[in-house]
Amino acid sequence: MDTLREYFFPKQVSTFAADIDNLFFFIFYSSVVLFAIVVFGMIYLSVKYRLKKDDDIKLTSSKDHSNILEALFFIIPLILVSITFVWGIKSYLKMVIVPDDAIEIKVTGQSWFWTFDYPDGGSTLNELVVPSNTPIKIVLSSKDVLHSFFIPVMRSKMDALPNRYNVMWFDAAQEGVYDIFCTEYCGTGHSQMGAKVVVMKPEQYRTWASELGADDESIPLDELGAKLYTKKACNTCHTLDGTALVGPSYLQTSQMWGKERIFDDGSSTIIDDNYIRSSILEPQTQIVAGYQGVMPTYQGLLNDRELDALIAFLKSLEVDSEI
Amino acid sequence: MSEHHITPLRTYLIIAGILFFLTGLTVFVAKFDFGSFNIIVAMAVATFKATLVALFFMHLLWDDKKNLTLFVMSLMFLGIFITITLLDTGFRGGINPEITKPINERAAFYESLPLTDTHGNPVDSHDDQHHDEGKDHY
Amino acid sequence: MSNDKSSPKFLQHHFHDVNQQYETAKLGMWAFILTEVLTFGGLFVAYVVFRSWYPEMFVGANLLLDVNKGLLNTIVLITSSLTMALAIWAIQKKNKKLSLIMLVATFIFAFIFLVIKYLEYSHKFEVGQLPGEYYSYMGPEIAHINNPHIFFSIYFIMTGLHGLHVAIGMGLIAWLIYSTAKGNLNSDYYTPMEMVGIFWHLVDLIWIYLFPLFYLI
Amino acid sequence: MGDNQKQNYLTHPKGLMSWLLTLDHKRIGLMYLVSGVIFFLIGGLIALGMRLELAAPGNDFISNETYNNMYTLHGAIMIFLFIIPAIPGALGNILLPLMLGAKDVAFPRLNLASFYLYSLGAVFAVYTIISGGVDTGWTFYTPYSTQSTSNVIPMTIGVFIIGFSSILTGLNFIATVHKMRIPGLTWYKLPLFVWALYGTSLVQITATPVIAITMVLLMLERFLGIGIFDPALGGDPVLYQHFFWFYSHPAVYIMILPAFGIISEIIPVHSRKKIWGYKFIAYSTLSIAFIGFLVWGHHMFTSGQSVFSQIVFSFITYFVGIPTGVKIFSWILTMYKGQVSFTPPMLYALSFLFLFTIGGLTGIFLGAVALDIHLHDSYFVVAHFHYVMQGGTIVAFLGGLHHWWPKSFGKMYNHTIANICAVGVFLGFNGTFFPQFLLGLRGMPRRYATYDSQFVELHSYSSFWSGILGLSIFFAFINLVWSLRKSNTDDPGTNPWGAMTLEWTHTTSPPHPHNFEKDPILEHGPYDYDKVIVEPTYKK
Repeated sequence: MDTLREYFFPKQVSTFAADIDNLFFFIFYSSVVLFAIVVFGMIYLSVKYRLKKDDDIKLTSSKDHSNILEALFFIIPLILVSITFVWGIKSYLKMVIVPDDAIEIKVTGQSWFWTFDYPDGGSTLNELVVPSNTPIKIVLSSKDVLHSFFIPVMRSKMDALPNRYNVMWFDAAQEGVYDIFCTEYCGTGHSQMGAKVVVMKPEQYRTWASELGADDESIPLDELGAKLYTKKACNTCHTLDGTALVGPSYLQTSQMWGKERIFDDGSSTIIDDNYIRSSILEPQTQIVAGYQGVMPTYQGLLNDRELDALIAFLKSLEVDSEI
Repeated sequence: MSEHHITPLRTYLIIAGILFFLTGLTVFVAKFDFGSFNIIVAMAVATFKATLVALFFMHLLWDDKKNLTLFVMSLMFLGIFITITLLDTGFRGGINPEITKPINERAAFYESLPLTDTHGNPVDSHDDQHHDEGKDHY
Repeated sequence: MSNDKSSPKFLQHHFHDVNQQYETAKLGMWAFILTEVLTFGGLFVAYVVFRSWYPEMFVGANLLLDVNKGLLNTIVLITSSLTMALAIWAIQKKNKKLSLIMLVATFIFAFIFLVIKYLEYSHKFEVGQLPGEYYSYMGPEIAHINNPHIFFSIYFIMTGLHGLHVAIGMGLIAWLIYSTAKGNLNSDYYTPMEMVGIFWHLVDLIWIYLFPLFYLI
Repeated sequence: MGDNQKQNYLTHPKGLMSWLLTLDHKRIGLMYLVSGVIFFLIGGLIALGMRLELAAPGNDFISNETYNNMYTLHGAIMIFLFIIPAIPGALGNILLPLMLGAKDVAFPRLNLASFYLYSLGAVFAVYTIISGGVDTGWTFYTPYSTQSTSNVIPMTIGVFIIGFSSILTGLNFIATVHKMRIPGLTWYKLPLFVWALYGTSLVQITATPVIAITMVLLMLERFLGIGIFDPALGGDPVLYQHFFWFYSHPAVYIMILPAFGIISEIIPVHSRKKIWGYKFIAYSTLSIAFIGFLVWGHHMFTSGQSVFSQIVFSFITYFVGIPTGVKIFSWILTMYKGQVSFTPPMLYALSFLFLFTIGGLTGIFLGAVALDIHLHDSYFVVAHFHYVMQGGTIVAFLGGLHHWWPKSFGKMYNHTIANICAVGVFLGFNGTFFPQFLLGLRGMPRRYATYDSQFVELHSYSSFWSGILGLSIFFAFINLVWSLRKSNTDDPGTNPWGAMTLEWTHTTSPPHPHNFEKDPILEHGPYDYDKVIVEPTYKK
């Protein structure tokens, strides 16, 4: 059973994962039995009563009901689905009733990245850090369209709605780094709207949380930029190798440094620091020809130094590619 | 087609008379504030009126009962639609109160709307000098 | 089942007799009424849900509607329903002239209904009580209430769809007037008039609910 | 036999206009069939394109935007232009009056109007494709659908119009079943296909108006910002989902009930055996149609609806499962002490039983709320509804097509090729969709243009088999169409399978323009294989 479980499911990390997997296997084995009866009956009857080559066509049996069999078909599935229903609801209630001592993290979906706001201040993008063996309450919302926050290893999922909160919770029992997916279709970048959840030991988490928000003053600008490029989810839409995804590649922009860029309304501008800065903060005002204006604003998500860092990183790309 | 039921003229006139009377009655009752009781009265009267129209004007009373069944079915499915939707919209936030209400209760475009008087013309504020225009609602 | 062996010209080839054709048409019409009820039903659900969420908004916003015009329209529509029923009664009694008069009266009442509706709408348009984002009325009665535009959205969609039905009904009644005058409809064959009648009473029936829901409570 | 074939609905009257303005239910059905199958093949090609893209993780052939357009169109075309109209519109139209012994449906002109509404809706859908597509998914969830810059409006108009076509067909069928039966054909003597169409029609006229009004509200939300569904204006996207699924869950039964009807015809005929539990199958059709209206919320288990309605929806959902289960057992037991021949329709019917049982059982997993939270919007759901929609409805449709083909056209197709294709469809289908159950369990979300490398093995396996599935379906159609050639003299006769319903026993193949040369008189029930021997007119 364990090998089958490992084959079917991702790891069981949350405290209620095992219960849900067991529910799955209860339905699975009942279904396998029912299915075997159906297939066996079908094959047996159709082969046993097949019309052979030299058989004559004759009147067949008028038997068309059997009270016992019909009662069985009714009662056995009824019992099975009743168990399933009760089990499903009991487990579900465990998943919605949040323990009182849970740490509350605000999760905001936005096309196409996740922002995580921690109780003690500070926030991360596309990387949720949580302590193990502690209940975590996730308060979800969205800034634009519907998203859905799905952590397969936690067996947990909830839609992020604009202008309304939704709540889910989990308690991770094992440290590690796991996938987060967006499962409610949200447009072009839907399949890239992934994130990671990092489960740490509680004491590790406390150190991490206290450092969160502390500035990365020490690192050089372009290295900080490289970090921000993934951390702030720029990589969802912009590549570094010249291929166009949702937005233009950083490499292409870098190679065009100082040259003219043409926008979809026919106007153009020279690519320089100011242009990059405004295209991050006010992406909707100038849209590069051939692309859709789908980038959200990063106003408030990046401070001055971080903006400079991204610009420095972008500039450095062309130099790198020449080597 | 002489075998079709012909409703007597008297019936039509009496039914119409009842409909007019009930219309007057709902308007009259609505002038008093009974709280949520108003809704119940208004809906009960409307339903009674609708039943009269369906049975007499639409001839359902004398028709093939299949037609009545179809009509009742439409109301039943409407009832299902309303009831089951209310099971969600009326019971949100029972366990986690955060989800009961929207985050912003007022749509953003109201922030840029100027205040107006009762004729829809923009005014600076709703203070006393405009009160004379505020009709009888205040 | 009627036993006349001669087949009248209005009997279509795939029916056995006149009665089968009449009953079939009526059943079809009632199936159509069912879909009509559920079409409006969707809007009633929207009304009920939003009213249950924001009762004070609905109570506040319905004060902006003109009860007198609504009441007048109710009376007009009930009267037109009566004249429609009488038109069918008259043709059953072989009184073609009375039937025509009643149909014309129904048509005129329908027109009056739409005129009153037009007056009501144009006043709302002037003061900015428009549906959705076009809403701009911030008069003293309503300025403190959240999202009254939703009330007006539902109001305009429901009364608009109802008004559309009145307009369609007018077209159908005009056609009835023409056919009755030409003698295509008579005491032997008045199925179309019966069908339009059912449709017209449905329009009345829906208004019976719309009036209290929007104007009174 | 030769004398009877001097006049049939295919050749009389002649001329293009006689087809375009026909009031003959058989010709209208045929026009539905042709347009439906064309859209089925277009939708299928789009699906194969998507599987090709998904064979490997990255953006290999097409961009995200193109993929999103493709999956939206695949869903919208398959559902609105093929599955919903195909069986009632095509097979239903051709067969219903024949099975009732009637000369036509109750309202022939309405029937033609319904076909043209369908065509008009299809024009809007095609316009949507040509002018750049729509990327919202066939569900048009707000607020994405109110913000998307793609062609949401023409597609919603198309859906709106096709909705009316569906309503008119349903209304027509209800009146037909009630009023057009020949004397003596009482409710319990009706073929079960008629019961199925009757249940379907009830759902069509009851649920479809709601999608019409939902589409209107969605369009108004885009034009005026009415604030009912758009959260930025005070609306509620979850309310949209209630509106949408109030139609779209019952729509599942518009798709599957006619398939049940087809299977209830094929199995007794090809087993030469009275159907097991006639009354049960008949009533369960109606009860499934009814319960189908109470369970729409199980599409919304992660939407944030109230806990109370989660529980209620989960509870009622299981009541759909039980009558469906008993139906499956009834079909199997029908073969008991019969004379089963493995003809192409029967192979499709058996493959339906296998596939639909999987589809139904996996529904039980999704009905359990706690488990659904993990599986929701994952490939498990994709696999589940393909097992129901394709493994159920389309396989039954193919079976029905093979079953009634000789009746409709008076020609018999090649049985060997048809059998090979039936097996190919079965294998290809399982190969394509079974791996998707595993993908879903492991957490692969649906509607992804690209995916994580951990899922690559199962995805490429699925893509490989989808090719076989596509080829099998394609050749199954070619085999059918090929049988129509002039040189094919394989005459099935009036009743190739030895069936008992009126369309086989009382009219020629293809049928007379007015269905029956003289009014049929009912001699036996639809499944009286224990009382009467009807010799098949076709032997291989």
